[in-house]
Amino acid sequence: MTENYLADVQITPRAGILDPVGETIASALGNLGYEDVRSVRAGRLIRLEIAAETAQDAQTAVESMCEELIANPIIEDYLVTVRDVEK
Amino acid sequence: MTENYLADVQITPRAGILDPVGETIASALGNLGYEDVRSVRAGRLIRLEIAAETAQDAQTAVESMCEELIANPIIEDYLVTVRDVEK
Amino acid sequence: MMESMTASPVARRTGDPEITSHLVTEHGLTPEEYELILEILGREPTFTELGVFSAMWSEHCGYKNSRPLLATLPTKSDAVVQGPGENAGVIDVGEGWGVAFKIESHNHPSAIEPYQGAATGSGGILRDVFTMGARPIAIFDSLHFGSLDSPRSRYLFDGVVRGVGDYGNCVGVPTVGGEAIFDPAYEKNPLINVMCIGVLPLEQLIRGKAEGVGNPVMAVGARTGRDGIHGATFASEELDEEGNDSRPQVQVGDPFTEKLLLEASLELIEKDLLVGIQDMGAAGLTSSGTEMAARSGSGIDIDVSLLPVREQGMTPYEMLLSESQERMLLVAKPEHEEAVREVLERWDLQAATIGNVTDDGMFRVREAGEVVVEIPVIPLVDECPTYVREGVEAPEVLELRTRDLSEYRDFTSNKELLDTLKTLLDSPSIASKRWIYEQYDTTVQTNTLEGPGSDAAVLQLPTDGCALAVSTDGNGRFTYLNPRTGGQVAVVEAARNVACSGARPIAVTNCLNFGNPLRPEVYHQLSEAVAGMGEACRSLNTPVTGGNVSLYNETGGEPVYPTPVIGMVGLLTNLEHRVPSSFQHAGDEIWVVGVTREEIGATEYLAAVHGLVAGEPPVVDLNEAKQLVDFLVTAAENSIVRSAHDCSDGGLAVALSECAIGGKDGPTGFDVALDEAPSSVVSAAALWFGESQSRVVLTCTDGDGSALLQLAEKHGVRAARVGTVGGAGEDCQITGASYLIQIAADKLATIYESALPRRMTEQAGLTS
Amino acid sequence: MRVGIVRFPGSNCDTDMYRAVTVGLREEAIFLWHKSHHLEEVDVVVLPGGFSYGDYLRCGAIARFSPIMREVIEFAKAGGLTLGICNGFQVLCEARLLPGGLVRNASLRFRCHNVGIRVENSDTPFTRAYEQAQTLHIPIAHGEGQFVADNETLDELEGENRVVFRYVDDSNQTTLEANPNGSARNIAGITNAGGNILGMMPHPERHSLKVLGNTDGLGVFESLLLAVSERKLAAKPIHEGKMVGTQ
Ligand SMILES: Nc1ncnc2c1ncn2[C@@H]1O[C@H](COP(=O)(O)OP(=O)(O)O)[C@@H](O)[C@H]1O
Ligand SMILES: [Mg+2]
Repeated sequence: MTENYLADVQITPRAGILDPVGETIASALGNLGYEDVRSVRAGRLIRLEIAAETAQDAQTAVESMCEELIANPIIEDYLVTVRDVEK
Repeated sequence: MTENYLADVQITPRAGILDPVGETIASALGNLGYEDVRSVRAGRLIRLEIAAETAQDAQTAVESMCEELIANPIIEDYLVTVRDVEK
Repeated sequence: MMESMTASPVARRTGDPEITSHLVTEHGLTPEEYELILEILGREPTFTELGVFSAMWSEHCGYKNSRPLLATLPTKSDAVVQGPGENAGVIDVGEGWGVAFKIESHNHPSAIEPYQGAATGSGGILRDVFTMGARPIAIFDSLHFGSLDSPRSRYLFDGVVRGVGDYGNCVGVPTVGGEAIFDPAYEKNPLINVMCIGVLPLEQLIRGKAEGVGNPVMAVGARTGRDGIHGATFASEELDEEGNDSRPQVQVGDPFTEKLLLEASLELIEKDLLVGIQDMGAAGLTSSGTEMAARSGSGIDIDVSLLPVREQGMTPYEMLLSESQERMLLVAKPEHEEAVREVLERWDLQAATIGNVTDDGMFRVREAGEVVVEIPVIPLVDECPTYVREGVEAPEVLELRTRDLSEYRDFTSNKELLDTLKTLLDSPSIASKRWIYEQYDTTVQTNTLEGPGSDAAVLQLPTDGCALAVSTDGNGRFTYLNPRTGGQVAVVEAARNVACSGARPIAVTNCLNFGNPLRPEVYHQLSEAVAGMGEACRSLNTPVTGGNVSLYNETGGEPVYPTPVIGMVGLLTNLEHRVPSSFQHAGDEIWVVGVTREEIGATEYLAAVHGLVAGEPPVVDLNEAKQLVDFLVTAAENSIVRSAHDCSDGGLAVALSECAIGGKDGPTGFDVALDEAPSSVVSAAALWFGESQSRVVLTCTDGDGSALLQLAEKHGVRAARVGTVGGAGEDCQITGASYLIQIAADKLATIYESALPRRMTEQAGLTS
Repeated sequence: MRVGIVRFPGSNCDTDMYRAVTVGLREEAIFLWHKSHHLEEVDVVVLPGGFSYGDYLRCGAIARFSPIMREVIEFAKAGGLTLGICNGFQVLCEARLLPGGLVRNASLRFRCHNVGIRVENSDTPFTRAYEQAQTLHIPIAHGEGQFVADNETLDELEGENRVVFRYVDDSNQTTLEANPNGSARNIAGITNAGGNILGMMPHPERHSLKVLGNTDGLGVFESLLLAVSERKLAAKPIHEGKMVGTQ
């Protein structure tokens, strides 16, 4: 029996890779008066709904998708978190 | 006394809004043989480090940044989660 | 001929609201219009039918208030193959080739979501062109925004530029020109007009027709969602103060799918597999289905449950009125249905046969077999009630136009004059638009002979040695102060720009951006401007092949300046005769052609320097305008001119500066005496910064001046030598009306080039 | 010479490339459909510019899995001459045929204008028609052309002479102002270790026609022609034997 899971993939620029989007947001926030912002990193969020037998299976499947397609390890880090679809 | 917090802003296309990026990823995953993927939504992730007195203050500040600058509420939903900076 | 045109009874669909007078009003229909609907149907409409009428009889689709005015425009010439009424106009450019072109507005969507609004506007106009069988080769964007001092305006402007850019860049069509005007009048209601040009072998020309009983009707491309429902009605209403109450679901552009649609459509047309094809644009399936049927006098019978959808539980009302982007309606020959599917599949596109063509003249829509709409096509499409209204000039405009301007006609010192020139070069409406167009792919397709930055863009055609020259122009301030003049100027300025490049102007498309036509003063602007446009088009023999009307451009009762925008297309029959805008060689003679008159009314000078919008705009002598165009084209053909630049915003001083700034080897000096220029006696301000029409700054090789003068006289235009081109990096010197200025060309260039970047540095693409 | 131009869904510089080869150079070019598995005996494979799959997800990421990429990768790994321009460069990086990656321009804006690029290595099959250190003026048109790689990789690229083009200013200097996208060390184009695969962001095919008034880009194709003729001479008997078998 498979169930549906929601997997969030958080993709962020690898340390050492420039993040112009994050930097621009940081400076724009500064200009708007948000002076307590220490740093900003900008990344992508890919949310998948996936059928799998267990949460662990879903996790494994999505990690393999990341390796293959969703993330580019040369420039990006990624983190997969899986949860049940709320009914 | 202020402390540093990490705030993650998850930004996703609003329900009903076309998401061509998500759809294209879904079909690419299908072509790669990942047939259990039901749907994909593509969004953005903004991670801020912010100084605030309490987690609640950090939350409020980041939400106001979202309204003002970070998210585009006409086509995007956003969710802010705040946690302590791990030392 | 057709026996029964009355609609059969249609049962009320469960879940649909009852038709009340309130609901009718909400659909933007007057009680009289509703009476007419009852008459056409011979019964009460269903909820879905009410939606269909509302969309088709909106200003956007039905041209209620503009149709009688548009009917006065000239639409024919030897070159016109397809005039107004199709997805785009088409002209013949020789050797069996045609050029399809059209302009369209996306003002209201862009005011709410600038990036997506502009992107989807580009998508729509591209589809209008490739559904004629033409491959799009260029995009132009005419933009009007509020002052860049306002953060909101900067946000909208930035978003629109990125939206236009990203869409065209991704589809692979270069954006090679346009205009960008900034004035507080557009603060809350910016104007975003996009023009597309395509080329086609004329034998491949296809129209939006639903012909041949039994032929399958296919929906192709993106699936239908709930986005943009009632977009057509929305485009025909004023924005509320917040710009959001009646906000429809924002439509998101998908340029990738558009590119696939473009390639697949052209392949289908090339293989002759289609009977008709049309974009599902404003009012979506409703307008495409009914208009295709109307053009061929047929009927159409579709079942919406066969339509691929993106969301669950959509009603027929929603499916018929959705404005989801990147969709098209095709009518195929039955024997080709399979072949059509194969082509679409090759391009990874969805296609669904949703019905077929009939001969009973009805627009019949079913939901799983059950009829939910049955409306006779012809009255729905062609008999939208039209209104001819009374126009009256607003008294405050009359007051402004007749304002005494004498205190602005002189300067106190050389320094004040130089500062005035600097202010004008720094004014965003005049300053370099590089900041915009470097975000656009201007060279893809390798047809761009002259990209943005010159008077007209010049594009290579597939015909032997021919090129197309194109310019978009309009002047809202002129039109505000004198709508008839404004209508004329849009046309003659565009023609001048095209002719400066050496090309002969052939035909125009136009976009009419006005306020609420129910106001007599707005109707006055509209009718006068259209009249002026028509006169100028007739005089230049550049008929109107199509266009777009965008009314209700106002917020909180404040209309924008009435802004007719012209997209002019011209033909250059020999690439060798192309003329650049800027100075080419040190030592060349500088000439001014055309008469400078005592005209400072409505100028950028008054607006940018004195914050004043007043006075009579410069008068257009249509005969003079025509003679100038003929002269410019002949001069180019005879290779007499080295450069030609239109004199418009900012007058002679700005035109000369622009020629210098764009100098072939970098900013170039020059030495000019304005007193030499042909003029009736004029004040210093009129001489330096007045915007008298039909003037051009030319250069020719030292010694060719007499030939130039002879040619000018032959064409009845006045010309005089005013000075000499200097070297790169040298000083620019101008004298006139007892003033003198001297400034390094590089300095002028820095002011001109930094005006937009300086104001826009803060804005970056954060939200996409 | 027979050049195969791959057509991905969303490629939009494919016909420009075709014109550069057939009109600019007067050699043969054919299109290779992304769903095909045949390279049709071409001498050079070109991955053209454009927005394959809309550049959705990441530029080049999805195209890299197109059916024909299996053959392209095989061809390239076996030493076949492979050229990726703009989006094609991005695909080559995603396919790991070239090191590093291309990310959003530092300005966060799409840029289209002529740039100066200096030929850093004129001893490649793509640049031998140029002089060493010659400056070319050709257009860029991209939103994600910032070349990034870790320092080791960058050192290696430089050490092995694999940086083929760099952005330079009017005085031929690799200045910050000359760099239109923030690329590491002003890099505009690189090759693989074998020297048979080139990726570059600027568009030589857009400056290969006389009518456009600038043919600085044509040298890339002239170089390829030289390289192909040379290879054909060297490998003639074997190559001909192969041709007979597959026709
Ligand atoms: N929004 C725009 N998009 C692309 N090009 C533009 C835009 N605005 C202006 N340009 C280009 O900048 C140049 C100057 O524009 P403009 O001042 O409107 O010309 P003119 O005064 O000759 O009508 C033209 O080549 C025009 O095409
Ligand atoms: Mg101008």
